[in-house]
Amino acid sequence: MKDSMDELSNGAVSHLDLETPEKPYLDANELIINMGPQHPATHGVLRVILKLDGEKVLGTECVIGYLHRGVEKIAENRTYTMFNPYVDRMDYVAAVSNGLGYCEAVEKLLNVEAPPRAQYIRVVLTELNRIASHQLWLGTHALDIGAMTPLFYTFRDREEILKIFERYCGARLTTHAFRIGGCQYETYAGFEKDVKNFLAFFPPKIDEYEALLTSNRIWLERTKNVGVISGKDCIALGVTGPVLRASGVKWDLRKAQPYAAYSKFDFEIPVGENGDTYDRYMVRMIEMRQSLRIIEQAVNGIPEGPIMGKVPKVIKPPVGEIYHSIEAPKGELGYFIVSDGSTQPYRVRVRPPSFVNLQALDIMVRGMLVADVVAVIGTLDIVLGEVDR
Amino acid sequence: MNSVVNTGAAPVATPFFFYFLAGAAIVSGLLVITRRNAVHSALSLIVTLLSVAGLYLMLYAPFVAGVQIIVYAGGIMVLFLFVIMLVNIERSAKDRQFNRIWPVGLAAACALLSLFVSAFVKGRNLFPDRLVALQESSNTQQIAAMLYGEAGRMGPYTFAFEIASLLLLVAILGAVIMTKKKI
Amino acid sequence: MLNAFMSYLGSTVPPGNADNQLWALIYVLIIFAGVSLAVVAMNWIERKALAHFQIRLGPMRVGPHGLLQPIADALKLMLKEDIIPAQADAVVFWVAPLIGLLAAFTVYTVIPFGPSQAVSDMNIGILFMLGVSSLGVLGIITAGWASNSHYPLIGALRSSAQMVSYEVAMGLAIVSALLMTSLNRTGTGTLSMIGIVEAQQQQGVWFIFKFFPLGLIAFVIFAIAMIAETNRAPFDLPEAESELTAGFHTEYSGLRWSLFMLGEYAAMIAVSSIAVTLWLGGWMRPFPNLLTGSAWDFIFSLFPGLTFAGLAAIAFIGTARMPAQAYFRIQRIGLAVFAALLGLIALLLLAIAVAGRTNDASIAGRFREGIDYVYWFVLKVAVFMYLFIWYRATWPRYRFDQLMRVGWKVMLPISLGVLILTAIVGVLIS
Amino acid sequence: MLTRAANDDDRRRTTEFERLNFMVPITTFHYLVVAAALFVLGVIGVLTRRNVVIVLMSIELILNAVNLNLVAFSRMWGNLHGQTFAVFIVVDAAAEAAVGLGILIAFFRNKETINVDEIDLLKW
Repeated sequence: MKDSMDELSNGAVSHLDLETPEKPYLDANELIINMGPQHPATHGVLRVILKLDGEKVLGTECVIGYLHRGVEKIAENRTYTMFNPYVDRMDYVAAVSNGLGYCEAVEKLLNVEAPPRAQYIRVVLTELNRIASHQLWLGTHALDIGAMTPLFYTFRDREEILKIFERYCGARLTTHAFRIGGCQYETYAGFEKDVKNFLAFFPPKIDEYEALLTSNRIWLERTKNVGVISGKDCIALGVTGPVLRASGVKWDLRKAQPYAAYSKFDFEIPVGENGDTYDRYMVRMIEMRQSLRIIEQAVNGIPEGPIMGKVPKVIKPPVGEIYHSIEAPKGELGYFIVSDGSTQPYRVRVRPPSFVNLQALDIMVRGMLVADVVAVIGTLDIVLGEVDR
Repeated sequence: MNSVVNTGAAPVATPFFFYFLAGAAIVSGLLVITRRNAVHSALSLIVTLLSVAGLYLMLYAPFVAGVQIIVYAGGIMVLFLFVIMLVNIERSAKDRQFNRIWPVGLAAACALLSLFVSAFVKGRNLFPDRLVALQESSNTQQIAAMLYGEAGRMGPYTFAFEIASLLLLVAILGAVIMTKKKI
Repeated sequence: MLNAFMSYLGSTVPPGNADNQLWALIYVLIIFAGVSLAVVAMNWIERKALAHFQIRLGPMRVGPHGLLQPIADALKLMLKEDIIPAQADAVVFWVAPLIGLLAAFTVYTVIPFGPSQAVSDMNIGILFMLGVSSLGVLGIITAGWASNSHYPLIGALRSSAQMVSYEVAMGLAIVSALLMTSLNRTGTGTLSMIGIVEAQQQQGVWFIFKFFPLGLIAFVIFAIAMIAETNRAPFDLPEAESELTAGFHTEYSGLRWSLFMLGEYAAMIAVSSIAVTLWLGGWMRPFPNLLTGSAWDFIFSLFPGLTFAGLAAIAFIGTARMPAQAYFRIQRIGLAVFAALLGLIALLLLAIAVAGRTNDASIAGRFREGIDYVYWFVLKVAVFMYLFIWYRATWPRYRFDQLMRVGWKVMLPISLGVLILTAIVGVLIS
Repeated sequence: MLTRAANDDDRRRTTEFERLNFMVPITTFHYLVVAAALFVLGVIGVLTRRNVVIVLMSIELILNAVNLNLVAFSRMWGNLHGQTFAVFIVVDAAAEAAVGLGILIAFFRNKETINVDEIDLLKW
């Protein structure tokens, strides 16, 4: 396995030794199993090649690209405005966050700033989207571990958020909510009421999820000490988001490099201790509650004013490059945009959190059992649209 | 206990079931030793064991039949199947099936067979034709009396029974020690 | 004909023991049909109950409230292409589902639905049940092996290890119940299923309450082990959908797959029946020794009719609550007919109960008795079936090593301890 | 006269028929024949097959043949000593299978073969 790791650095495709004849260990041969691309627990079309000794995982290899649509290449043939809807299709579970990241990156490149009202609206919607994303994560994660019911509960409650999105911008999933320079749409009548209703409606629902899982013995056994990853490893692999925070590193771009209006709000960053699946679960559960806090402060303080900044009709940023990242529900979502001064970006590179986080899979599951692979894929909270782009 | 001598009162179905079960046992026994694939052999052996269990039932020995099913078919054969799946059988299925001395072995077996045949042919009259209808409804209780004793007295096999449990213990230890890589 | 019928109704032993082959055959057929029907019904109930746990409606389209859904499913499965993988061992692949199915159905020959409502009362009843139900694992192993594919193989290995290890705890729990049957004047226990229930009747207590809490602990161990035996959540690792796609029956489709399902549900009912027989008094109604007398008998014999009346009432309410649109007209009529059918059954049962209240020896009296026995037995089993669904909706799935740890390090010592304590208490008392 | 002869003939034929046919009451002897057949099959398997697993299975066949004999004799004499012995033999078979398969796995781990021909070293 060691020298095959070298091969990896040489650009060889496989770091799993699939060629050597199967050597019997004790009495079982090593099994090579293809998990995916069509598999109920790989959240889309991820293919994981597992090398097993009985049930024990000796190594994994992720094969990605089944959902590759060339989003970054498309960007080079679209104007800045035209590309905006495409980013929604990457992490389709958290489309609003994707849009926020892209809009802010281009705004930085243009050197304009969205007006405060737009920024507050952005925060409200982005945080609602974070909750929606975490709900979907929770449902599928629990389903992977065998608890069927939470999925339906979370989908029921996610519906309330999607209704708000639909009323705001007409779409539920790929929202295209923001524009470069601010927001396209003014809040609809009753927006604040809807959001406040949700704020009152949701906390008991989190308690409901937690009642099913948090102190459930089987859930504890399945998640405690499973997929442990240290903070150091996380940083070395570039893992961000709840996975990083659960390993004890207090790093959240909303606090570390405040963007939008986040510096104005009071909230806490939950941090785990052990870096296991249970900590990641708890971190995300607390994050949902913290998001509610942010939404409450934001929706109560939405200032009056315009929602669109002073952006030219034809967006033609000056020559230069920019890297801007935000804290998406899954981790650091970065956009690196190179402008050659034309109406179309010269190059757009996305740093998707799912793609980077997925690299931690191998470290996390080595020596664990097959069932843990499923749990760890769930806890990494990957979206294949974002991994493959 | 041995009062009712079973003469003409046997149910009509008895010979049919006997021949059916005996035939199944022998045919599947033949399959056990002729199949290439060890899993097929094991499945045939299960059929043999179940047929023999049926024969026990016909011999008024329900407890032995139950033990046969639960220990042999449910336990030992699962163990066999497990081991067959663990060891690589694909190679041995393609291999030569019989060992180097198979002519000698077959000759010895044939000699044994002829011995049996001659014994059965010549000594047919030595085996009395009688069959006793054992008391089926309390078979288990009676075997318990044999094994554990009755009314405060030790049964004839109590000591042997304890020894058997010791044998099982030794077998468990042996199997664990041999299969575990390091202890 | 009538004589034969009456002679059986008057007999107090199961037909298998009375050498009544015709009746034994009829019983086998009745049980086969009944269990198949129960599996079909269970399929609908599980989907419906699970849906309501999960704030869904479940099947609603095929028939009123999806009542015909199981039939539609069965039709679909029968018509589906039956695929045998090219690399599979065709013969073993073909035989495997049958093994499981046969094992599950053979068990029913000794399950007593009443003192004479069983195919046969074997002297080794419970041993036979344990043995035959342990044959079910052979079907799973062979299915996993014959598919010649990795997921089924892992599923098969998991399931055989799981079933073998939980059988130990299960057996010890059963033995501690069997010990309790020997606490009579002669000191001889019994393995016979009918004998076990009769022992509970003589001792005047269900074994779940005997030597409290020893009986209860043994029962709980059995109740856990039986979930593992039947591969149900939270012990459904062999067919863990999210890990092994479908475990040992990944490669199966169509009719053969449905045979696996049939076998699994039949096994669920069978193990529930063992639990009911051993610990919950089998066919006995509540308080048979406390609330005696023909008045109480009559009151309890009204229960079957009242249950059906209740079901009919629910169906009628459902009919009334259906939207009054032309689209739902056929469904409304269907549900109303169903409700009427249930109501008729209720009336029939009530009529039998009233007619048979005076004379136990009359035909009606015999019928009343039989219906009572079967009713209480089925009711107790139904509670277990509901528990199976409830567990599935509530709990995540165990991991393989945890499952093994629970089986060997928790269940086995506890069941051994309970067994020893039961023996000691039994000796001290007698 | 004719009818009597026919009757005699009939009777003789029936006895002949009974001798050969299923209608003969099943006696201990029948069981012994079945057991002997199983025993010989087991012996052939042990002596000729190359696969250790199948050799072990043949040993199970032999033990079963013995068991069948014991139970048949138990019924013949009307007591339960034979059946009790059969239970002991089942215990013995379980122990034998566990140890035999244990040896097999230990051997397979070392030599990666399950052929009796290649099991020819006392120490490895």
